[in-house]
Amino acid sequence: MSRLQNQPTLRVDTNKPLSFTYKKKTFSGFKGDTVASALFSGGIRIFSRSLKYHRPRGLYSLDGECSNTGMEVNGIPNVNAEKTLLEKGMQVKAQNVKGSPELDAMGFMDSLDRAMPAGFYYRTMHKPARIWPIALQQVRKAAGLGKISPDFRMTGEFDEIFPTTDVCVIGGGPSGMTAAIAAAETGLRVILLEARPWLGGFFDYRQSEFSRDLPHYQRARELEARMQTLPNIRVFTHTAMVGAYSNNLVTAFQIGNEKDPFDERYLEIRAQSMIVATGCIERPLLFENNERPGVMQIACAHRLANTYGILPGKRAVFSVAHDLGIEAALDLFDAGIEIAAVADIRDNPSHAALVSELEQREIPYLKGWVAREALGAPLKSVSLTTLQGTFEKKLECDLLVASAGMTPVTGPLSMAQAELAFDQHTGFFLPKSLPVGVYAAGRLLGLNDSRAIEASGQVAGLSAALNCGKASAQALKDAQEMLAGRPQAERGCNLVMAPVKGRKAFICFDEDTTVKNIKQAIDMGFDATELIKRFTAAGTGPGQSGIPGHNLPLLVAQHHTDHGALTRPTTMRAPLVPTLMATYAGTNHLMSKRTPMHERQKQDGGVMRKIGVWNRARYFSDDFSCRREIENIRNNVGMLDATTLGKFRIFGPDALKALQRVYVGDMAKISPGKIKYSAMCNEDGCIIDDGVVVQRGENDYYFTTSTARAGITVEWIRYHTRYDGWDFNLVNLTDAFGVINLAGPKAREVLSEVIDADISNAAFPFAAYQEFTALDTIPVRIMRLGFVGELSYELHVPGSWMETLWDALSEAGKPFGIANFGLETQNVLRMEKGHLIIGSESEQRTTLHDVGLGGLWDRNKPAVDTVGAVALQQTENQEKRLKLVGFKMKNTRTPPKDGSIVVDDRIRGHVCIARYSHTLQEAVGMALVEDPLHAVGTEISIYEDECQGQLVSATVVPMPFYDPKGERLRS
Amino acid sequence: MALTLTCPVCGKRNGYEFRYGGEDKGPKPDDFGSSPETWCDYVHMNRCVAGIQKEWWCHRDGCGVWFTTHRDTLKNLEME
Amino acid sequence: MTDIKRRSPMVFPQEAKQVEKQGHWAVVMEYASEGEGPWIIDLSHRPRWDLQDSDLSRFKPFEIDIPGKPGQCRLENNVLANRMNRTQVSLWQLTGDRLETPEDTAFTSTMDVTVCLAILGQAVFSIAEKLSSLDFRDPALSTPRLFQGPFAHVPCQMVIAGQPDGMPGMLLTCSRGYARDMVAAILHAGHEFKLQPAGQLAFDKWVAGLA
Amino acid sequence: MFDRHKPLWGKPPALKQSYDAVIIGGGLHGLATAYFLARHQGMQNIAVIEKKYIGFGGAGRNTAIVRANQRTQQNVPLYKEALDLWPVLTKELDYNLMFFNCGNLNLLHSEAAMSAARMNIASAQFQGVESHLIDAKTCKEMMPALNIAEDITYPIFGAMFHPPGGIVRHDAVVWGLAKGAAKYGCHIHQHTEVTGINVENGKIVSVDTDQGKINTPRVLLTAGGYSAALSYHMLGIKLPISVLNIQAMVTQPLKPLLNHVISSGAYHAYANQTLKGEIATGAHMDAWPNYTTQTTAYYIRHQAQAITEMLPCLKGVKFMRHWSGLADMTPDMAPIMDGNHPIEGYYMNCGWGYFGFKSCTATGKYMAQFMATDECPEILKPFHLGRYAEHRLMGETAALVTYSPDN
Repeated sequence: MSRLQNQPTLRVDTNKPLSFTYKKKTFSGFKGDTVASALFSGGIRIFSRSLKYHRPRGLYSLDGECSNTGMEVNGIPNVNAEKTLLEKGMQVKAQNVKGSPELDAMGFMDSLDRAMPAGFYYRTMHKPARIWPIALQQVRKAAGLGKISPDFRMTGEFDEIFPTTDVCVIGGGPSGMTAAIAAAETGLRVILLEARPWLGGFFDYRQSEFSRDLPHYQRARELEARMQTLPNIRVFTHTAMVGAYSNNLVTAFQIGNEKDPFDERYLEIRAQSMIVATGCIERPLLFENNERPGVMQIACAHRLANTYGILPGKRAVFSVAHDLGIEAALDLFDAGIEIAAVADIRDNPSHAALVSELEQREIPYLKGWVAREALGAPLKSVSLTTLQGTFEKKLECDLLVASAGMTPVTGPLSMAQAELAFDQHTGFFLPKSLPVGVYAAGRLLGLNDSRAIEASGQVAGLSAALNCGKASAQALKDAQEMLAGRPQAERGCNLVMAPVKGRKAFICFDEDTTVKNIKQAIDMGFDATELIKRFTAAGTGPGQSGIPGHNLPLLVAQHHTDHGALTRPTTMRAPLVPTLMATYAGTNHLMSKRTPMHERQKQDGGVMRKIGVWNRARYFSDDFSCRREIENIRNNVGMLDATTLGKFRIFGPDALKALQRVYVGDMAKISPGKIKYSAMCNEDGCIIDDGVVVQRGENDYYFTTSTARAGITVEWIRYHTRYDGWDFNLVNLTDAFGVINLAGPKAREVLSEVIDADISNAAFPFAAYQEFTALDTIPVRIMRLGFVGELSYELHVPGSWMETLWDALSEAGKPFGIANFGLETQNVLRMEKGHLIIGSESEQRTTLHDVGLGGLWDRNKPAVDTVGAVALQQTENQEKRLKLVGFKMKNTRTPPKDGSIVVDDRIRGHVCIARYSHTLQEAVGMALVEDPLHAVGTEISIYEDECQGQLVSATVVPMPFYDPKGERLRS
Repeated sequence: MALTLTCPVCGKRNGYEFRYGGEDKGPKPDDFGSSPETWCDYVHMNRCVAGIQKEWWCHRDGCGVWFTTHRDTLKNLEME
Repeated sequence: MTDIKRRSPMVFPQEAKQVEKQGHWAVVMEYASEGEGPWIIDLSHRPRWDLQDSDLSRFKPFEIDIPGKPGQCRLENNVLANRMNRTQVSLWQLTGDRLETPEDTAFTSTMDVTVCLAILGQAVFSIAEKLSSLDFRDPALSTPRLFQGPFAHVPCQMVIAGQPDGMPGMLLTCSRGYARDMVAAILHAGHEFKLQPAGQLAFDKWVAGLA
Repeated sequence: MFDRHKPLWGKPPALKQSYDAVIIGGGLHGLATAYFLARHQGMQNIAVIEKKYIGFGGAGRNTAIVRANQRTQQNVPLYKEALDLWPVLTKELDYNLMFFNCGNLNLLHSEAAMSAARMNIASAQFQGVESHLIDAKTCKEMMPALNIAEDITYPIFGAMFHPPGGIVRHDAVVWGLAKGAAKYGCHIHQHTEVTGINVENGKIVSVDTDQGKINTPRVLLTAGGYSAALSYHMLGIKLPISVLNIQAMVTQPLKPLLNHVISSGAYHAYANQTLKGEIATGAHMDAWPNYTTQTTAYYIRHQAQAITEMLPCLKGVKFMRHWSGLADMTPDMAPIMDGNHPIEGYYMNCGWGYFGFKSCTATGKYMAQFMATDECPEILKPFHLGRYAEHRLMGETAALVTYSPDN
C-alpha cells in the first residue's frame, strides 16, 4: 500500500521494502516500519482476540500499553507488534484465535459476559466438587495468550553491560535531551536512554511550530545535534528502561540494529543522579466498545500518518480532551482524511487559535461532547453525547480518535520510590517528594508549553549535576527562573467515564475488565484499589497497567469506597516493559573451578561432577559400584585428585589464639612434623568442618579444610575473632596446591621413585608431616593420612608443577598397577573405615558428640573461648539425639539405598550411606539413629522407598568395619 | 532495591559483594556459658529491628574485611 | 627421565611464533598473528607475592615504598606493589629476571594461588563493562589503581594502568581454578573488539611504556 | 445468580471494647485461625486486626504452591492435613479455592541430592504421602520443556515427584476464609494497627490499637514477617528469626506448557504455570534482614538464568511483573507455634519463612484448638520456642542455612 510521501517527519524508508508472512500470505512493509504499521498498511485491522471474550482488537496506541497487537513472531509469543521493528522474512501469526482474527470461532464468548462477572470463577465450578477437575482443564485451555513450543530454542546474541555514570536520563524527548546537555556541559558522565529507535519524543512527529519557522521535529534534531558534540554523553536508543532501584540503579534493555553485535542487550546502570523525562501517554476514554478496532488514541493516529506515512482511516470522528488531539485532527485533515467532527470534553482548548484552524477547514468542533458508544464491527459509526448524556448524535466514521487526555509515564519514578499524589489541577499523579538524586522533567509534570518542557529539562539537568558536586547554584537558579517565566502546568480533563453503564466499557483490555466488573468488585467489599486489581485482574496483563493505570484509581475514588485511592496509585513493578528471559539471562557465563588435572582426568575416563565450585571425577568406569577401583586401592595403589581441599596459611603473633578459637581441640599441642586432626563446630556445637593442622614455623601454621568450607574459612576465622583485635595473618592457598592422594599398600614404593629421601615407616610414620623435593626440583608437602584406610600420602604440590609430578607418579606406579580412583571409590573406602563426610553423615543439627567425635573436643579449654564449646558442654549427655552408628545387614547382601529410613512405630533415623563391601563381603552402612537405638547390637528396621511395607533388618555394630586396629594405614 | 554498602577499605560498593554477619550483639556476654537460655539469647535470638540497626558485614567478593555499619531495615539503605 | 615442566592454567589455541624457556616455564613471547590489539596476555608465570603484617611500615619489599592507602599502587623495579588494606600488599613482578621470595615470613608466594593475565588496549573498558559493574573509569581515581571485587562473578584483584588515551590496560588475578572459565568469559566479551592473545613481548613493551 | 453482589466478609464492623480473642494479622494464618475458632471451636466473639488490608503480606505475595513432602515426621503430617483440607474448605466456604493438584517435581542435580531426596520420599511413603523418585528421562517425558542435557550449571539427575501437591489460588484463600470467618461472627478490622499488648500478672489483659483499646484474655500474634519485630517491640520477647525479602515474578500468560510445579534447590528456583497461564517463579532470598517489599535487579536476572537453563524454551517468554514479600526464617526452617508461655493467654504462630501458605489451613485448625482449649494439640508440640535453647533444631533443613551469621 502506498505511503504519504511528503511527510518531513517520516521514519520509514520507502526505498527499502521488506517482505514478511502473515496468515500464509506475503505482506510487505518498509525499513523503519513496525510489524503493526506494516500490517495496518497492508489492510489488517484486527490483530488479535481478547483473553476472555474473544473480542476483536486492533491498533490502539503505538507504545505497547496493551496486548492488542500481541502476536507470535518467529515462534516467540506475545510480541508487541506495534513496537517491534519489521525485519525481512518475519513469520507473523495471530494469537488466541480459533480460525482467524477476523473470523474467530470463539467470538461468541462476547455475548456470555453476564455469566462471567468479576471473579465468577471463585463462585462457580466447584459445585458439585466433581466438575472442578474438568472445569479447570477448560480454564487452562482458555487462558493464556501466546503459545510456545517446548522445543523452541532462542537464537541470536544476548549481551549485557554494567556501566557507571554520573547522570542517567530516562527519555530522549525534548526535556530529556535538554537535561542531558545541561548535565554534560558541567563535565559529568551522562547516559541517556530512549525507548524508541530515535530521539525526539513527542516533538519528533509534530510538524507544528516550536518557534517561528522552526517546527517541533526540527527542534528535536537541533537538540540531538547538540548532544552529539558532547563526548561525555552516551546515548542508547531503542532502549527500554525496565527497572529503577534504590541508589539509582537503572536497568534497561536495548534492541540491536543490524550493525550491533547483539540482538538484545541488558543494561545495568549505576548512576549518581537519575532524571525521569518519560513524558506522557494518553488516558483511555471509557465508553461502550471503547476498544473496538477503528478506535485509537491521538498519538496513534497522528504518528501513523506522520511517522509511518499511513492514513489511519477515511472518515474520522475525534473525541478528545487535549490540544494535541486538535493538532492531530488538523494534520490528518491536511493529509487527506475527512474529519466528521472534533468533540472536546473541555469547554475550550488551551490555545484558542486551534479552534479557528478547525473553522478554516470547516471541521465541526463540539465543546462538552464525548463519545458514548462505538458501533459496528468493523467500526461504522459513533454515537456522541453531551457530558450529562442529555443530547446525542450519531456520526458515521471508520476511525474514532478517542482520548481522555494525557497521563504521565510515572513508572520509573514510582519504582524509584518517589511519592506520587493526585493533583486536582492537572488530574495527574504528580511527584510529591522525590528521593535523593532523583529528578523529574518535562511533560510528566503536567507541562504542555514546549519551552517550559525544555526549561524543566534544564532545571533537572543542573539539579542532577549539583547532586554530583558539579554545576553552580546560580546556574540552577537562573534555569528555575526561566522555567517560572513560562506557562505552568495546564488544567487537565477530569472526566473519568462517558455517561454510560459500562457493561462494555473496558478499563483493562488485556484482562477484559469492564467498568461494570469494577463496580461488582466494590459491591463485594473489595475496598482497596490493590484488592480490586487482584480480584478483577485489571492491570495484571502484558500491558503493565498502561491502559488502566490511571483510570482505575480515579474510578475507584469516584465510587467513594477507597478514600485513599487518589493518594495511592497502584504499584508499578519491574519490568516496566515486558522483557525476554533471554535478555535478562544474557551471556550467563558459567564460572566453575578446574584442578590442574582436569583435562587429564577426563581423558582417563573420569565422569565429572560439579562439587560446589569445582569439577571432580566421580567414577572412572561404567561400573558405578567401582569394584575394580576399590580393589586396586585395597591391593595395589591408586591416585585421587584431591586438589579441592581447602588449604590455608595462618601466621603471626596471635595465630595460635585464632586456631584455638575455631578448632575444638587444643591446638597448643601441635608438635612439629606431626599432623593434628581436629574439627570446627558452629555455636550450636554442630560439626561443620574437619581437617588437619601442621606447624611450619614459629607462629606459622598450615591447615586444611573440607572442600565445602574452603571458600568460607578465612571469613569464618575473621568473624569469630572480630571483637578481639588479634594480630594474625591468613592466606588462602586452596588453589595454590594441587593435592594428590596416593593410596594403597604399594604407595610407599611408588613414592620412593620420585622422592630421594628416607620415607620408611620409621622415618615417615603415620600422621607425620614432612616437606620434600620431588624429582630433585619440585617442592612438595606430604602428609601421611589414612582417610581410605590404607597406607596413603597426601601430596601438596604447587599447582603449576602438579601435572609433572602426577605424570612421574603414574609412570613410577605402572609396575604396581597404579590407577585413578574417583570420589565414589573414596566414598566406599572411607565408609569401610568408618570415616565420615560432613554433610553426608551429619545434618545441620548434628553435634560433634552425635557423630562420635566428641573426643576431639578439649574440655580443658575455656568453653566460652572456643566456638561451639558451650553447646558441646550442654549437649554432651543429652538423650534422644540422632547418633551416628555403623550397621551390618541381616540376611541379605543387598545394602539399603542411601536415604532409606530407620523405623519402628515411627521414624527413628535414616541411612546416610550403605554399600555392599567387596572387601568385607557383606553389606554395611552408616546411619543416624535416635538414641537409644544406637547401642551396639540393636536390631534396626529399615524402610526403603517403594518397599511396600517390606522392611529389611540390620544390626548396629561397632565401627570401623575395616581394619579396626588401623594396622594397614600405619603399615 | 540496590543496596550499596561502604567498605572501609574499598569504598561504596554493590551490596551483593557483601555477606551479612548478623545484628551487632557485641562480644559474648559474661553469662554466655551459664545456661542454655543465655547461650541461646546470644546465638539465636534477634531483635529484628524494623528501622536502623548496627550490623556486621564482610566484603566477601572484595577485600574480605569484616566491619560494622548502620542500615535502615525498613528501607534497606545504609545510613550515610 | 621426566620432563619437568611448570604449566600455566591458561592455554590459547593460537599458534605461537616464539616460545622461550624461562626456568621450567615455556613462555610464549609472541603469537603468529597478534593483530593490533586489544590483547589478552597470560602472565601466570610471573612471580607474585602476598605480604602481610600488622606493621607494613617496617617493609620495603624489592626497594619499593609501599603505597600508603588501600587501592594505591606503585610500579618500581619491575614490581607492581598494590596496597590491599591496612596489613596487606600484593606484589607482582611484571618483567625482568625472576626475583626470589624474600626471607621474611611475612611473604607468601602467590604465583600458584592465582592466575594472572593482562588485557591491553583501548577496548579494555568496553570489555570490562560487560563483565563487571566496578567503575574502572572513575575520573576521580589516578592510575595505576587496584580494585578488589567481582569480575565475571569471580572475586579478583585488578589493576588499571596506562593512559586512557594511549594504551590502557588491566592486570587481573583470580583463583587459579577459575582460569579457564575466566579466559573464556573475557574472550567472549572481547570478541566484538577483536580481542586476541598476545605474548610476553607485547606486554614487556607496554610495561616499558608505563614508566 | 450474579446480579446481587453482597460484601463477601460483611460490612466493616465497629471495633468492640472486648473480644474473647484478638488475632493480630489478617493474613492466611490469622484468618484461618479465626475461621476455625468461629466455626469449629464455637468461639465467635473474636477479632482479626489488620494494619493494611487482608492478604496484604505473604498471603498475596507467595507463588501459591502447596505440597506435603517435607523432611521430618513432625512437619509432614501438618502439611499433609493442610493439603487434604483444600477440597474440604472449598466446599465448607462455598468458595472455589481453585486447587490444581498437578503434582510437584523437585529436581535433583547430583547423586547426593538423589539420596537426600530418597529420605524425604521414604519418610513420605511411610506416613502415607505419595512421593516417588524418578529419573531424568521420566522427568523429560512428564515435562517436555525440561532440559536434561549435561552442559548446564546443574545437570538434572532426576526428581522427587509428589503427585498430590500443586497450586491453589492464594487470593481466593484469603477471601474465602474471610468470608467464612465473618459468617460465623468474626470481626475483621482492616486498616487498624495494634500499638501495644498489655500484660498484668503474667496474663494478657488487653490490646491497644490506633482505633481504641480492646480487652481480651487471648492474643494470637501471627503477623508474618512483622511478628518478630512486634514481639520484641511490644513484649520484649526476642525470637530466633531473620526477616528476609523473598522475590517472585510472572511471565506473560501462555497456553498450557508446564503440567507440574517444578523446583530446584540447586538453582534456587521454582516455577509453575498458573491457571491464568502465567509462569510464576521465585525462591531466592537476599540473606540479610529487609522489611521492604522492593525487588532487585540482581534477582530477576538470576531467575532468568536459572529458569532458562532448566527450561530453555522460556528464553522466548517475557517477564511481566516482579514482586517481593517477607519471609521470617528460623534457624531450622521450621515454624514456631507456642502458647501460654511465657505469658498466659499469649499465643504465637510465626517463623514460617516461605512455607506459610502451604500450611495455613491445618495450622489455623490446630491453633484454634489450642486457643479454645488451652491445651496444645500433639501435632503442634514439636514447634515450641524452647527447642532452640534445648539444642534441638528440627531438621527441616539438612544443610546449614545461609542467613545465619553462625554458619
